[in-house]
Amino acid sequence: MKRIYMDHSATTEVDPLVLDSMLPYFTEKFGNASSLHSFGQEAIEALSAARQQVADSIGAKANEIIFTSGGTESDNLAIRGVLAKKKNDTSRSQHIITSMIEHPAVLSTCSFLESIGYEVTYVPVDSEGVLDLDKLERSVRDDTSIISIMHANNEIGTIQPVKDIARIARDKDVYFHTDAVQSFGKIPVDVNEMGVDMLSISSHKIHGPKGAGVLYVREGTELEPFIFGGGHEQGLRPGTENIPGIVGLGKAMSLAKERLGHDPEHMLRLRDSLIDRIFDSLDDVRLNGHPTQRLPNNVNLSFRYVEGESLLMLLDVKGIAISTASACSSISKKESHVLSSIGLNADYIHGTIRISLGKDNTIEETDHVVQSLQESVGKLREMSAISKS
Amino acid sequence: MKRIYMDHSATTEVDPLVLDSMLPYFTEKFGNASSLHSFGQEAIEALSAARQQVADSIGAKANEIIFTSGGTESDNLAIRGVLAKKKNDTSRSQHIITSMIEHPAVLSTCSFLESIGYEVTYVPVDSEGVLDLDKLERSVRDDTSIISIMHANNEIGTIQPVKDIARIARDKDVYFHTDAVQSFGKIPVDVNEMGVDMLSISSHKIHGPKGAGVLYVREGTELEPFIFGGGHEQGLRPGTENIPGIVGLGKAMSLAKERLGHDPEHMLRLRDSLIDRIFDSLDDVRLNGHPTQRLPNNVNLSFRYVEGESLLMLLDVKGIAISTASACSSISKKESHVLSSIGLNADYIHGTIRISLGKDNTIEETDHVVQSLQESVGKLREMSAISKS
Amino acid sequence: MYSRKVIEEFTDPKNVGVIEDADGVGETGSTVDGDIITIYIKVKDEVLEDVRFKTFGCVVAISTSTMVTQLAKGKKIDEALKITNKDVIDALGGLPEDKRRCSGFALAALHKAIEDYKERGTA
Amino acid sequence: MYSRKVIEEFTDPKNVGVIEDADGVGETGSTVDGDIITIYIKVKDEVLEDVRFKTFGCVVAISTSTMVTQLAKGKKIDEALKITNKDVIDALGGLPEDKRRCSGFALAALHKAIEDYKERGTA
Ligand SMILES: Cc1ncc(COP(=O)(O)O)c(C=O)c1O
Ligand SMILES: Cc1ncc(COP(=O)(O)O)c(C=O)c1O
Ligand code: FES
Ligand code: FES
Repeated sequence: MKRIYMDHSATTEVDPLVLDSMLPYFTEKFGNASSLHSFGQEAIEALSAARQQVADSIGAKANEIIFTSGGTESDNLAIRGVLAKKKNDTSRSQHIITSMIEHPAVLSTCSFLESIGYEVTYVPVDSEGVLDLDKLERSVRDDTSIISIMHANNEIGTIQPVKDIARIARDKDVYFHTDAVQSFGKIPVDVNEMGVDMLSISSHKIHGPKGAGVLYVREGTELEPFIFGGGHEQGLRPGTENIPGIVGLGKAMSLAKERLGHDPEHMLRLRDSLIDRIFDSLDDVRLNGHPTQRLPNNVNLSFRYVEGESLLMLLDVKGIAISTASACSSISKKESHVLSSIGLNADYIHGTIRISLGKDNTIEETDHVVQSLQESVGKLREMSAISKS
Repeated sequence: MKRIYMDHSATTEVDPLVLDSMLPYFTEKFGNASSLHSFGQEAIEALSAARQQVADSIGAKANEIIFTSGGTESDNLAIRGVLAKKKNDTSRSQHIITSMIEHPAVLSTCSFLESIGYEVTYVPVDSEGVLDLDKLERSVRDDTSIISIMHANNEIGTIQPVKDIARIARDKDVYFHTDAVQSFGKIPVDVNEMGVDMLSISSHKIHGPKGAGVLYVREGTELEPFIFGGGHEQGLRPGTENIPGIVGLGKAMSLAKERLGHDPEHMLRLRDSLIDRIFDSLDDVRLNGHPTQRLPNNVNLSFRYVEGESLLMLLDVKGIAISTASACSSISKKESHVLSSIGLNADYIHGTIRISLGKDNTIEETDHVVQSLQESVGKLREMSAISKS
Repeated sequence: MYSRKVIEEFTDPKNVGVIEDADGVGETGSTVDGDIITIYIKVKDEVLEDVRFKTFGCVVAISTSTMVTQLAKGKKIDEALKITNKDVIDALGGLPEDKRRCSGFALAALHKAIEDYKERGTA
Repeated sequence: MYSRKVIEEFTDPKNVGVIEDADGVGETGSTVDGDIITIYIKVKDEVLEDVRFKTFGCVVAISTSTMVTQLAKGKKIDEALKITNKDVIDALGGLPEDKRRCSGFALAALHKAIEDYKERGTA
């Protein structure tokens, strides 16, 4: 059975060009970038080249790029790094602003910070997942250190007005961090256009290898590390650099940037045709998130009278891979905080799936998905203890 | 020019068998281990198999293995994880014991902890780098939470009496963590034999890929995460698991364990012959570290009248890769804290190099190294502004 | 994660449906939690002649539902009441640890249906 | 990290050695820091007829030493004093940022040697 993968927001296959770029660094150019000899120099060169590729892909300078182990670590470093630095600056340190629909990497970091005495404001979103800018602006206090609002949501794909947020942050002289883990490669990500001080990216979401990530840190932004060790990455991220991973990440970002004129358009076409055809073929369906201000690869749907995991598994049996909520929490069937934040009815909330497209998905694959969805939803509704009648 | 790599304590080439084991997980079985569909299940299976391999290699149980991004993170998690958990248990939380010759991953973590109010005792070592057990025992206080002492030192190769340390820790009811980053694969590492509660390993030091590490956590040891996000790795290490890296790490550990009867013996023969011949061919040389209680692959030598970096570069020009001090700090020419801790004379301290052997080094390579060292040391001594005369 | 048997039962469930003139009906769960299981029984001479289910819920909810109906059908009521959660799980070739909680819902619904039947009898 | 030129000069340094009957000697550094540079000059008609060095130190210490001797040799003292640190670094094709500090030692030793020569003359 040919499998159809439509869970690209969870993770992506490594691009063969990316893998090729990595291979020499496992067995031939395997040096440690801290070593002075020729093996070390090869590693340093690879590191610098990747750093430049990353910088070029987001309009940054090479010295503004910090390599991490992934998106989670980047988010932790951004928020905790700023707070650690401001720790002794008592007038400006106690307060953090974020949204109610951030990824757990941000939300759990914020709960931790609350547990040690910081205060966090969770700004709400509207029913389409768009941040309430007024509330954001009004929540800024004299002791606010950082605003962390994601660029695009991982579950419902809603894109936030980051430029407006950046303007507010700049006006109030507060750092602005954005989690661009889901947006990079799907919509333009330029740190100066966006006006952000910090920005997180995760390699495995953009056809790069797992185990590598980026935190962009605008020059002049004051941070402290939150992992301690040797002085790697400008003192912000110790530990022997994952050279093959970083090389792959650099290549993946370059490729994504190059393809920005093509891939997202393709995904958008698939997305909209998928949505249209599903609505044509099934009743009691809802599209969650914003109709247009959404990632070109995100389709988040709720099917009434159906439970998401069951639907996922029926599709899986047919070789179709999709997700119920954010990949991180799908194993524990707790309600998605994103879906509750947009006020989705309990009726619909349990029957929610996310289809996230990739650049290599085809229209034929979407045909198969539409048909399978129709069959599977039908089957589950027949079995369901609740229904229209 | 065929290059000779003798800097295996800095990093190692990935074993071809390890790379082979990883390859399917980049492009075919690329799923996210949190996903419920078949791609996710493949990832979960790979993760479980690797966890079992790791556990088997150190005599642990699978549920005692936490995957991290490397040795530095493992060390941070062990020490800070225990302290975070004990935070509210005021009678037992303020004090940490470590040695003066730990890796920066432990020492910088300890300085950070000092900066936020914890107290740290740095137990000294003797002139051969062996920990003072009496001092260690006497430094345990009622409020000591954790003892962190490395298994073997990364610069001078001295092996610590971990069983004795474990006995003291158990008697005093204090957790014992050991950094086995340099020892695993060179000498037996069995968590029950050693009696440790936590143990760190780094993949790239044992012919595995960079970007993966292990923290062994004995069942019942209470820890909290220090990175926040999704609930991966029993809640101790969030972030999408680096499946290819973890698969490679599992394979590398299996292989190292299998070869334990062979590789270390081979390295030991090379080591001792190297030391003998260097002493035969050059005057004013010192071997640092313990003569016998040392890693089979470590040769740490000081050449009087010669500066280490210059010697390293002359050897590099001849295609020989060695290191001056710990790879982490060799770019900033600050004095090695390990060499000062063993009381090495300034006379010698600047002329110190580390040769760290690998399983694939040959006797012919050591011949070449001995000859090149003789030439290079001779040349630098001739040029030197200080000398015997 | 799920055993092959779970997936088999889940994708091809037996005894799905409503018994219009059921002798007993039992329901567990709630729409808020996202799981509702209804079990219908038809009894003749104290034997569960027919057992059917309707389930809105996860893979475990559905596969335990169909398994409970299969285990119960044809059994005497007394014997059916002896079916344990473990019997259901074993018949499914095991269930993931973190899904154990929901595995009891279907059996509970059967018990409720039998109770309902008994209550009707005494009414 | 190091330019090709640095490595060339370092591995094949010119003007290594002591001038036994030097007209001036200058020394910088200390064994504690791990770097000592000694420069010897031989002067004739205010021209640096010979310039030699002995260096205990890192790659930068050695390569700047040999470069300073080469730049100075044959120059009038006045001109030799005009050699800047930048001249030395440029002649070496650049030096790593974090090694800039040590790049001045050799030139400082030359200056000291010239001072020494001048002091001897006035003595
Ligand atoms: C928006 C967002 N932020 C952060 C992360 C975490 O990234 P990683 O899995 O690389 O740690 C994810 C992915 O799970 C994500 O979707
Ligand atoms: C003893 C010791 N501990 C910890 C580390 C850190 O490991 P990593 O580079 O994988 O973070 C190293 C290596 O640099 C080491 O030698
Ligand atoms: S029945 Fe609730 S999660 Fe399965
Ligand atoms: S002269 Fe001191 S480090 Fe180079």
